[in-house]
Amino acid sequence: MFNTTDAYSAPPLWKNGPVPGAFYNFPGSNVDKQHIAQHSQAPVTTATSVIAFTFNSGVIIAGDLLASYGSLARFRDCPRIMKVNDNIIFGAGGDYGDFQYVKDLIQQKIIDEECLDDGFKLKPKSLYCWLTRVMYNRRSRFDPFWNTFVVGGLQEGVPFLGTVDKLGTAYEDKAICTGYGAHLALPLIRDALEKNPLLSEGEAVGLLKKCMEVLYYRDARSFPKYQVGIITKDGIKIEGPVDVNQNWQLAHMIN
Amino acid sequence: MFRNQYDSDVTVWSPQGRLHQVEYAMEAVKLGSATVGLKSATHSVILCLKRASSELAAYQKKIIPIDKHIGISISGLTADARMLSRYMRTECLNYKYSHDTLLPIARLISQLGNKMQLCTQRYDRRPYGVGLLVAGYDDQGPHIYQTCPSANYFDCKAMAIGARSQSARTYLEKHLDEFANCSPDELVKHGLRAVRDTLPNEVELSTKNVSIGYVGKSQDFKILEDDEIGIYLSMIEGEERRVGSGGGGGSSGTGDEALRPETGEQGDPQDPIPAVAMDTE
Amino acid sequence: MDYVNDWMNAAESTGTSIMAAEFADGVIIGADSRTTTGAYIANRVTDKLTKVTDHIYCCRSGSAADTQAIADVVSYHLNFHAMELGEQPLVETGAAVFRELCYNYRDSLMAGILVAGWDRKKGGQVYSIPIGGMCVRQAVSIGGSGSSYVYGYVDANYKTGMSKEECVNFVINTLSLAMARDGSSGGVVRIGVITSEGVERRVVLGTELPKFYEG
Amino acid sequence: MATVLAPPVSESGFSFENCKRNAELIKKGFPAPKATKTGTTIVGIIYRDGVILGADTRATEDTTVSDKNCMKIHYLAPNMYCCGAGTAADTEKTNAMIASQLELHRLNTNRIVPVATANQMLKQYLFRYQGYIGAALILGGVDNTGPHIYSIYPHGSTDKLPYTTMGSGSLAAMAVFESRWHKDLSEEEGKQLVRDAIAAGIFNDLGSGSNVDLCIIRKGSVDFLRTYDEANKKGVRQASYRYPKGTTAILTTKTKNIVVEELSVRQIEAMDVSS
Amino acid sequence: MSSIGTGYDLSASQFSPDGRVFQVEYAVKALDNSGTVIALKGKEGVVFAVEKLVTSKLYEPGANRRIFTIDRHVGMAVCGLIADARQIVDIARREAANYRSQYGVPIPLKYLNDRVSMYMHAYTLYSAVRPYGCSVILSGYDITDGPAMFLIDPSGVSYGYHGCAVGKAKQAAKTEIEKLKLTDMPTQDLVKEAAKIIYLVHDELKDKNFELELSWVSKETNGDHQRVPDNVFVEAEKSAKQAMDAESDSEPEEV
Amino acid sequence: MTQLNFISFQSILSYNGSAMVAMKGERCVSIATDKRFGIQAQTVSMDFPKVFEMGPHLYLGLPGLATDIGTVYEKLRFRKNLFELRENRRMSPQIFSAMVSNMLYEKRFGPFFVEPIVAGLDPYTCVPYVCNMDLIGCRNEPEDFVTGGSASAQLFGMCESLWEPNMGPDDLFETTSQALINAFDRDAISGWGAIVHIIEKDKVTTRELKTRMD
Repeated sequence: MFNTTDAYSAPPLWKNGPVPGAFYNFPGSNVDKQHIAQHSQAPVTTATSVIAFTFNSGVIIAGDLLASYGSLARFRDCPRIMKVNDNIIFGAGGDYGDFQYVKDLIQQKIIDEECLDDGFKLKPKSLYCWLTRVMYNRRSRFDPFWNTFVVGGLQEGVPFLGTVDKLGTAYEDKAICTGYGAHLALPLIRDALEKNPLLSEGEAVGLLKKCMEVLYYRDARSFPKYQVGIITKDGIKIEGPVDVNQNWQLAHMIN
Repeated sequence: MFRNQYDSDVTVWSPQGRLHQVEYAMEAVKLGSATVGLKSATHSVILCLKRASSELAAYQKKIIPIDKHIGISISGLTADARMLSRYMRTECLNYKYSHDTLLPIARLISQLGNKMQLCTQRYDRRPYGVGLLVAGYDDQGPHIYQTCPSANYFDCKAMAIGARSQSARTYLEKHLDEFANCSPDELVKHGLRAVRDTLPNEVELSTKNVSIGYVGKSQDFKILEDDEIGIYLSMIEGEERRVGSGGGGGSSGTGDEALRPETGEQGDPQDPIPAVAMDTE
Repeated sequence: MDYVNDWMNAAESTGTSIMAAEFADGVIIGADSRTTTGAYIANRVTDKLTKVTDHIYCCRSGSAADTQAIADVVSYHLNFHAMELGEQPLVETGAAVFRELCYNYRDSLMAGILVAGWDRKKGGQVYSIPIGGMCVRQAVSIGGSGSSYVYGYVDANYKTGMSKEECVNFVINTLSLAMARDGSSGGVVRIGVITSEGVERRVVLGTELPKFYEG
Repeated sequence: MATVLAPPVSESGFSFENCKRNAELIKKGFPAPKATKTGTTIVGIIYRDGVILGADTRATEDTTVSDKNCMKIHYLAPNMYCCGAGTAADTEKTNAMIASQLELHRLNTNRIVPVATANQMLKQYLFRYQGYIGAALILGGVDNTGPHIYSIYPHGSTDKLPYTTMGSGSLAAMAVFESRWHKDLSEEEGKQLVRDAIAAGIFNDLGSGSNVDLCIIRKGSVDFLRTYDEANKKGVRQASYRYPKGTTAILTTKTKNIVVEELSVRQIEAMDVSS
Repeated sequence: MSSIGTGYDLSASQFSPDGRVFQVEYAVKALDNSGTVIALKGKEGVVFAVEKLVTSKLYEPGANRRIFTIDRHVGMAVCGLIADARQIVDIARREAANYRSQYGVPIPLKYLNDRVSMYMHAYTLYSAVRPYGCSVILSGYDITDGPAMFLIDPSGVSYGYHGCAVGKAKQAAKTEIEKLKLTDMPTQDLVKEAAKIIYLVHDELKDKNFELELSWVSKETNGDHQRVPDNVFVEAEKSAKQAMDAESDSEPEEV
Repeated sequence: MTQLNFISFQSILSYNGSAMVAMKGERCVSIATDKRFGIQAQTVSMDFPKVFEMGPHLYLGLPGLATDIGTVYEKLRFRKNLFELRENRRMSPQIFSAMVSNMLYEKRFGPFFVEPIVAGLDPYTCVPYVCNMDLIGCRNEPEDFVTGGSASAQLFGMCESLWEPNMGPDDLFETTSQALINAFDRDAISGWGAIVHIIEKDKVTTRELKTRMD
């Protein structure tokens, strides 16, 4: 809202302060156009899958708390499920630094909106669209945010769920899983939703637990503590850390 | 008019704390033909009188669609209005592109206000010499906004600007309480009556000299065709016109009393007569 | 670099945490149970402690195919040797056979192996044969990708002449720490206690592992 | 014997005589063509009374479905079957070869061949070729020591597990197992579980498709359920596109009659061409 | 004002022979036409009250607010040309957003005050621009530093205050404020007093209609700047009207 | 040179271009091929044999690299004759395709660039048989039809929609012919005439089709 220059890239090192030869940058004059090319070629500190799906009255979304550094389980308290406003819940996988940067952008967006105090609240579809533009814009400059984002919420009271990846590819679906979740959890969720398209909140939580368990068994970058965010018309709750159920009896059967 | 040593630039304050250049720009609004805007609980309507600059010229278009939920009518310098409308259109498109939803009217107006203000503070610019009535509909319902060259804007229940618009405002104020529950048709009729009051007695409303645009709940902004206007005109035909008023000839008569009820306290002799102080609200 | 579909083409490997430590009456060997292809866990309950003879075991890390093949070959060799010899081969001998293979085929193998066992001459012994095919005896040795995170812990906590349970706990703690930090290690801890009596196998399930600080 | 009149029949084993030529072609910018792959979902579980193997039936050449109903569960021995994923020819031929060796072994030892023996043969064979033989296998069987499931990777590593999955759909199938497998499955439960696992692959993995084949091996008996479940049915075409006779313009027609002489049909045991 | 009209008062970049910059002084005059704004700093919060003159009944109530939120924790009340003031609001919001993105924490009020006053001051230095025709008051509450409030003049000069007033009736309002024991006052009372003063200084004869605007930032609001809740507002307005009635009964001639 | 570039980095299997299809009918099978032999975009011959009679009821199609077509054909002919001499019986199409498959797999790591098609009737039972395989001998023995050559993708589409069960020799001919000529119309490097063989118990009918020559 206030950012007339490209809001999605890092600002120049020194901005808005008195630059040499001038006391202040008057608005409308573009002095800070040059920015240094930077290219992220690979994610560094990464978070794994995000699991999300809709149920009869809302959206549930979860991600574990681990940020891996290669295969090192480096940071074990990195939440990546976030409340945006009363309408929107947000989850991210991929590079954690990029996620933090985008998170700040979104939070500033919300503060801007709160300051305007005009009764309008960002809706999930708008954030989803905005993120798509941001991501596509960055990848077109060969400097993508190395993330997959999941936006959930209530759009005019109806559950909404959409995702955007680092290339700006975006789609909406009833069930969205990123990373290994797409291979491991999505089949389970699709199956459950096919059998019962209108899960209750309780059933949704149960299904999610099962998914997180399978992911923990089979994804080497996962962690047995995770966060769950649920949005319904009663508001948003983000719970965690929740422990993954584990069953290792199998180990006794190997000889 | 008197030459005034403090009215050369927008960057010069008068000793009374006034900006004459801006005030002069406000006068430009009054040179344009009148335009009226009003809203009900569900719809906004803008109407305006069209003029032809000569017998051979076509009537000037004064209603400009901005987006499917916004339209404006103008009074003042048409060219300036076109710049502003282009800006508004761009903002609406950009917002739709990045947020997949329509730009809230209040935000558009506030951005527009900030853009217009820049021209009132730099010596290499002049204020936009045009007033706008903005009709729009968003999640907060219908809106009528008025903007001024001074970069001021007002969220209105109803408003009229332009030449001889005082009589229209008088009409609007008188019927203000009726608007909220009006059907769109009734709203248009009220609007036409208000517009009619700005006409000299000998001139009648016709499809040639009036245009109408409206927007509302599940109704994209639409400019009425001549035949549709004709139907509305026939509805108010034969009603007795308010006599007398017409808002006289003098510039003070067409002035913006509603905008500014009192002039500067110490009537400086050097001030021009249509002493419409820069609105400090 | 799409790290999501890496499992499609990657070979199975035991990105691993393995360990062997001498104690008063023999050696304790331990390993996690995770086998990965890329970041996919192909087997979450693998047994990486492979029997070579009744008193010699090896802990495998590196390419699963290579280390399995090596273990098979060495096992064949040593058991044949035992029959010729008429008695159990020495741990040192076992390590030498491993070293021979790992060194000669070092360009085509990816294997880091800990050989541990008990014999009547030198009691409990641990030999480390990392990639490249060198061989060295150590009182305590760790290996695999997870080991990098626990060298300090091992240095700080290993004592010679520990009791059996003391040493088992030490191994479990070390491996738990490694597994907590290394994404390529995890699952359960498998333990082998090799003494003159033979081998005693234990499993510590994922839910029974000691908990450490997890901030 | 090597004369022009009677050139030698080539010796067994792989022949590398074309390799040099093909390498030259690659240098000239003709990439080696892709062989048929079975981008597959194959699974195996142990249940109360034996093992159940399952497979989908899609074969692909690049992104083209080259076979809509291929067989991926191969016969190894009367008590053993083996599912194959990866390069189709490799899985087929590897299994055929091991099957014949196992049959010889069975005749030599006159006993039910242990599943571990087949596992050992397969892993040693694959290890020798360092992953170049692209066969990812799930070996299942029942011998005197009970039911066994092995998963065997192209490089020659093997895992012995109560349940396992392989191929491009393995993650989807594994998710089904991890959430529903338990030790005391009945045969019906086992079949349902395996079907669901394969279906998860068929519907969630593009490399897997068509039908579900099952193979149930108990002690002393085998049920090979080809097309256990037709997971995808093609819509039935309502009209016929049959062309009337004479549609196609013909330049020449030649007919060659085959004089069928008296045939003395001698019934022979059908040769098993799979081994 | 002996130099008025001598030609030394036409540019902000020009001193008069007696060492004054008249353009700035003239700009200050613009404030005198504006509705009165007062700000009171109490024990644990700051309250803004604005007399917003309504010049036509065609306007929607509640429009053209003169109290703004700059960031969650900063409020701004403005007096003078509202178009100019909105520009200042915009700048202040940008400053706050930039600070947050660069330093990761909310902008300290004092720092924001410095930045904004520097900005306004810059407009008093050049002939190419004119000084701003508005004054702004910034308010904030910090858990450790307590409440704070700053008034910035069109000249760019700013001071911290316990209580201040600008606009039409600033003199009368100041007199009223001086009667209060501000430092010990709880925020709830400040609201009532502020409302009372606005009603008291409103000139019924010159300006018929006005709307009262009230906002606060305090310990009770967790340091957030907000419009006062409806119930508090209604009560404050009621007690202000009652006080007015009582006063006009006793001293009718003073009005 | 630029003209050639558009296919120069294609698979070597498409170096010479070909379109081939075989279908099962009611007690009959068909096998059909185009007649073009080209070197990439340059057409060299319009009468190049790619389908070979291996026995009265047994036909072999060899789409792929022309040089390997010859080699593979000769090798197979030799082996087939040797088999029939040794065993004193006709080779059934199944056995023949097993032999082809094994021969190709022998060259697993240095393959011939052909993807053979076998079509025929069992010499004793007259049961129809069609089969194709990839270049390292992975057999595909479907119930309906097989395709091969650079136009195989187009042929897949044609056959999926045109083929139906229980076609007699005449219907089989029309269906096969239409599938083939319409498929290779969309393949620049095959076409230029076509031959269709319909194999029945007592006769083989070979027809040359009139096709576009561009």
